Amino acid sequence: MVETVTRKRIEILVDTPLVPRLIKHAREVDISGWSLIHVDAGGGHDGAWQHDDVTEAAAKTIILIIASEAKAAALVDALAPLLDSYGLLLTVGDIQVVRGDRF
Amino acid sequence: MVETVTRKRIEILVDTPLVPRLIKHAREVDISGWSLIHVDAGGGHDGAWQHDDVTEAAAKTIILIIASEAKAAALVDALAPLLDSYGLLLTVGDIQVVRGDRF
Amino acid sequence: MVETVTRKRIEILVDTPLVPRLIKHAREVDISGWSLIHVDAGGGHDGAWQHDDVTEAAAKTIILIIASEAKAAALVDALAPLLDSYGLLLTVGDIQVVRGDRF
Amino acid sequence: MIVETLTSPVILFFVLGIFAALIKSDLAIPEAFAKAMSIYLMAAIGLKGGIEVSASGFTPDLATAALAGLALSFLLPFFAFALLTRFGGLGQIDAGAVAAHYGSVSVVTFVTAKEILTGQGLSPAGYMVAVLALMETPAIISGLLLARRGQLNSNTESSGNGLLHEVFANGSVVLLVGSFVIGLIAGKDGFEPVKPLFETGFRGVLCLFLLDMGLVAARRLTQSKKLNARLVALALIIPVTNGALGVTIGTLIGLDVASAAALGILAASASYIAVPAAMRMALPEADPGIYLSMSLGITFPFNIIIGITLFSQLASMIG
Amino acid sequence: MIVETLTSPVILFFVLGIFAALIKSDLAIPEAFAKAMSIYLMAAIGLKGGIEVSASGFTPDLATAALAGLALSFLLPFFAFALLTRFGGLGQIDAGAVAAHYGSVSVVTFVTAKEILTGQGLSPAGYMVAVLALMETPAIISGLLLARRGQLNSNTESSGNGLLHEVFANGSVVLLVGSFVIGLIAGKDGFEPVKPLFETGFRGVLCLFLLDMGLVAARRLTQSKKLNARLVALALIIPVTNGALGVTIGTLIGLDVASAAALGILAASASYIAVPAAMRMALPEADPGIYLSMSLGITFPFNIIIGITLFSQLASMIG
Amino acid sequence: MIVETLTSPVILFFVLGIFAALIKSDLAIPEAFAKAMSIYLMAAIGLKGGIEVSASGFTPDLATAALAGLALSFLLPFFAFALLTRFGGLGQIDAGAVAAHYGSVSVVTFVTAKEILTGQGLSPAGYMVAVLALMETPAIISGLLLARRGQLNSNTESSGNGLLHEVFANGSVVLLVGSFVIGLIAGKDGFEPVKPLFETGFRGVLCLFLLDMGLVAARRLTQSKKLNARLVALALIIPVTNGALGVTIGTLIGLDVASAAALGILAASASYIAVPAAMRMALPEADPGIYLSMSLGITFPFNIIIGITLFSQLASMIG
Ligand SMILES: Nc1ncnc2c1ncn2[C@@H]1O[C@H](COP(=O)(O)O)[C@@H](O)[C@H]1O
Ligand SMILES: Nc1ncnc2c1ncn2[C@@H]1O[C@H](COP(=O)(O)O)[C@@H](O)[C@H]1O
Ligand SMILES: Nc1ncnc2c1ncn2[C@@H]1O[C@H](COP(=O)(O)O)[C@@H](O)[C@H]1O
Ligand code: NA
Ligand code: NA
Ligand code: NA
Repeated sequence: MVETVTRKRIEILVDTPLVPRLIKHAREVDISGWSLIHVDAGGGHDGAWQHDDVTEAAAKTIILIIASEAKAAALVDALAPLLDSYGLLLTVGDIQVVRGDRF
Repeated sequence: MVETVTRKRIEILVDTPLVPRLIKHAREVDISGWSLIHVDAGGGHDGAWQHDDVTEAAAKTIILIIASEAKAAALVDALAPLLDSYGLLLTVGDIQVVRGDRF
Repeated sequence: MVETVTRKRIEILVDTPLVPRLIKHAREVDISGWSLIHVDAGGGHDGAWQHDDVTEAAAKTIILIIASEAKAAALVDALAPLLDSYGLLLTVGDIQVVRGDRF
Repeated sequence: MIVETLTSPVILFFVLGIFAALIKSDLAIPEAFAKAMSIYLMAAIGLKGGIEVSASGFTPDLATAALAGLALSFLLPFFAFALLTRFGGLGQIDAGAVAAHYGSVSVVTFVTAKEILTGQGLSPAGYMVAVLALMETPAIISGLLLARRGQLNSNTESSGNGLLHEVFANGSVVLLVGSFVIGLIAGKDGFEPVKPLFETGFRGVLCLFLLDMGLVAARRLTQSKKLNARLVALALIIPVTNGALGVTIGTLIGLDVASAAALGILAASASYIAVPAAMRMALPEADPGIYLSMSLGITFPFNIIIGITLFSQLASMIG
Repeated sequence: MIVETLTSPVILFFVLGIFAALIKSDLAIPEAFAKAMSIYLMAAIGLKGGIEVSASGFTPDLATAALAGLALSFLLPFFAFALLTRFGGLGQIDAGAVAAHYGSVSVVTFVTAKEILTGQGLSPAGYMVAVLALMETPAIISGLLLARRGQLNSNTESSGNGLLHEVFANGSVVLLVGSFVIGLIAGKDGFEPVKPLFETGFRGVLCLFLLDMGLVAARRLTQSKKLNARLVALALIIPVTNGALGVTIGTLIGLDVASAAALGILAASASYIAVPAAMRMALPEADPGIYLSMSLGITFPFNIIIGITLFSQLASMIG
Repeated sequence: MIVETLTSPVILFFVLGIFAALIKSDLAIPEAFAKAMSIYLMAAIGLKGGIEVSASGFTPDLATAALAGLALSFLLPFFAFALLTRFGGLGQIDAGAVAAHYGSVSVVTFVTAKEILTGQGLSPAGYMVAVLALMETPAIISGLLLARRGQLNSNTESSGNGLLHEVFANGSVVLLVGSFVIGLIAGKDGFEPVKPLFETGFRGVLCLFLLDMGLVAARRLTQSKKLNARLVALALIIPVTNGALGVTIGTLIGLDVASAAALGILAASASYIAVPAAMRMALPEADPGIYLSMSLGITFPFNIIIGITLFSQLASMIG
């Protein structure tokens, strides 16, 4: 079987207008890439929302980032002060990747 | 590094018209929030489907829920009788979250 | 609690035009189903991209596959020679599923 | 006449869609655009119907046609159910779900029929839009009665209010009825400023929408794994019988030829928006692969390409 | 006059949207289609404004109206801020964010007002589109000054260039100003070939867009958990006061009745596109639930259904 | 003449899109809407071409132009390949992929050219739409031959049927050819009812579509990391040479000035829909960053802003 290494899979749910700012933070801790997953709707303590709002300020997006444990930790630390004011939902899981040197 | 706690990441793939019903079940086991991920197409035992169907009865959505182990178990138990008739695809994984008291 | 079994959760980020080809590989190793998750945008070594490109050659999609460990390994092996030329991002994680005999 | 129909751009685009799906072309109409067109078509057809009724007033004809439509929608499923269980070999629940589709109606089939009939100088009365709206939902109730017969105490989640709400608050019903009422209130003068969009563009949009419907219908047919020869046959027999019944009743209650043809087409058509959504919620055990493949994959193309011409000729013959 | 307004299809579709959301219908306009319509409306309104100014030339009236608009947008937030902190009980940051919305403007409110006024023979001057564009952004600066007052040295990430860029490169500002300039360059003759799309279809598109806005506004209101009685009251009081002020100033600086009414409506309207996006970036600590519910959930429907008529009558009275 | 072109709203919207992308505005046309517009434009151009040919009949001119188009599409990649490998420094596979793009055509460049030429009284023959459709695919075969030269036995997955199918069942090819055939069948009379949508709205839609194309082209250019000075130069040199060749051949085979100009523009234009999709499948090792940045990021804007005028003047001069 092909060789795999363990990396972190980070998901950050965030208001769409704030995405560029978080990407900037990711770049600063030397994370190499990211992908944005389309979220249609959701609900939580603050009520429900749908992506079909006319104002984009209400839409949310998931930023998916694969990174090494060290970079993931650095990113979580960098985002820690923003968690509350940005209302981020941040999860970190373990996954196996092929060609792990890329992350 | 910021403190994290382990939580469950639940993904439920379900026909879009049934989403409100599953959310109701989640609320009943006191789950605090959910997000809907857009699925474009898929295939399985019953053939393939695309989201671009005119009838929404054929579209599917992923419900993403972060919850404590106890709530996740309660949700899985609540959904168990529906798994077959609703044709649910239900997966549960482990992730780390910051501000874990929210889930 | 309902009985669950461990399976693999495979995510493959790939250029949309190549999706049918990867599905064919998945079918060849006897994988029973797949779902396509909508990705809006992303960035990496090769620069950034958005789904709103007029040419579909530039859009990317995540193929989500739940499979047994054996089938997952077979799929990873089958895709190994394509990883570079197709520019795949392939991750494999562990999850619990109900009705595990389906995968 | 069938040649005339078959060389109209509206139908040709539908055929192009079927063709593209069959040769497995990657041609695809974006989902949001298809939905936008269906919203546009429903708003336009509702508005026009309302305006025509605001001009003609509530006539006895309207009342008779409405009653006939309601009765057809409510009763046709019983007949379809019998065929589906006995000849089609479906279980009670699947048969009930399919039956509901055939009692209800397809807005696009109606719209296409209206265009083709009007092109032949046979313009159905404006109130037929109201009949269309009325026929959408009674069949859902019959279908559920049939599916749940003898299980009245089953504590399904969807019993009662939830479903009623789902049926009457269904997006397409609200939009169609709402636009009809707006047309009634605004009248011919109020309509004038918005007419360019809703009238001028109508047939062109219908072309593009039918292109998508052709793609969707043919893809559903080829991707489906749930159809057998008997179900295919029923997906042709039921609309033909329902349609003939609709035309006959329309003629008997004294509708003009065009409106009787329209009633026949409504009876023959099968829902693929409101009813599938309601069935998925009310009867989750029913297999959507069966009812969608039959209504969307077979009956819809049959009606567009053959049914419309068939029932309008029948109406001309007996009218 | 209010009856006339309330029976126009444009407003009726808005009411239908509100109704559908209140009965919890699943009617939904696809997001991409709604965004497409808003792009179309902004391009059309920009083009038309530019063409009218290219015909009339840059008049002193234009300059006065532009100055008045700029001043209103910049100053109105100070007045709103006082009300929001004292009567509404909001903190400095939330109050600053909300205040910015009320200083800025809503393009759709303006477009609807233009349609309704024109329908009553009261056509606002073409340059009011330029005023609309000018009023979008100054309020953002005032709102930020208010929110950050006394914290000048706070090293927020968004201070400085980033925000200025966000404000002036905001999609809706670029599209509106860009289309206005294209209209100016192309003039009446250059516009002729593209006129069918941008003029003929305009009101119909506005109908469908307001249908969506009704859905969105009512859903936001019912799903919101952030409003209390005082904030609801302010979401009605602020537009009425701002609007009255706008009409008065418009009349004092010598604008014709229709343009004074339009200035009032601009002052009364609250942004729900450019400003929320800017606030989410510049003041992430401010709660979007508050500003969106107030501007989109209350002020927007109030202006569409009542405000437009109110301010046009006020302008007629004092004009 | 270039001034006339540059003040047409169609081009101005394209420039606005480029401008918005360069100042990093967040202006964005929803993907579904952009795709919808491209479907609309292809259906409309196909229909109109078919109707014109149904009126003029299959003339010898049509046959000559078709042959010339086929030959150009098949042969132009060989010339481009030589430049790309020798001067551009690309490897065999990348050069073959890029070359295929330059042999094939861009529908939007053609449509824009048709609008601009028609605006100058230079209306290309209806059959040029058929030539457009014919030129889409031969270049794909040449490009693959070039990329795989000397590797005939390579057991790539895409060899054979799969690719042929991909090429001929490509959505844009099916839609263009299908609409052309529908136009042929329906003729002028059959087109009448759908004309309002497909003719009246055409230029307005083209404006909004080019706005999006401007955004997309400029973003691709600024986000690309694959271009160097030589490739940029080739993305200008190849279209100029191809275009000049196309005009010359068009004139030599006796086409009227407008049609010769159109043939030149087709030769100069580079595909950014059908070919990239085919290349991504047939030559996954080729870098899409190179071929998309060249065809979409440089050649497309060059042709829209300068090329169209250039080749129409050349055609007028030598015609
Ligand atoms: N570390 C990462 N995490 C998530 N997505 C990534 C990552 N790296 C690359 N991607 C995605 O893969 C695409 C191609 O990456 P690259 O080949 O590095 O340009 C990017 O545009 C992203 O969408
Ligand atoms: N437990 C959860 N699982 C998944 N998504 C969540 C969860 N909680 C919140 N969300 C998402 O985060 C958004 C904001 O949450 P809240 O701040 O609780 O209102 C919600 O609208 C959901 O989209
Ligand atoms: N193994 C799988 N991995 C990911 N998605 C799946 C899998 N199996 C089924 N699905 C999804 O679930 C839907 C229904 O599956 P089925 O009931 O097998 O037809 C499919 O169309 C896919 O979207
Ligand atoms: Na029926
Ligand atoms: Na204001
Ligand atoms: Na070419």
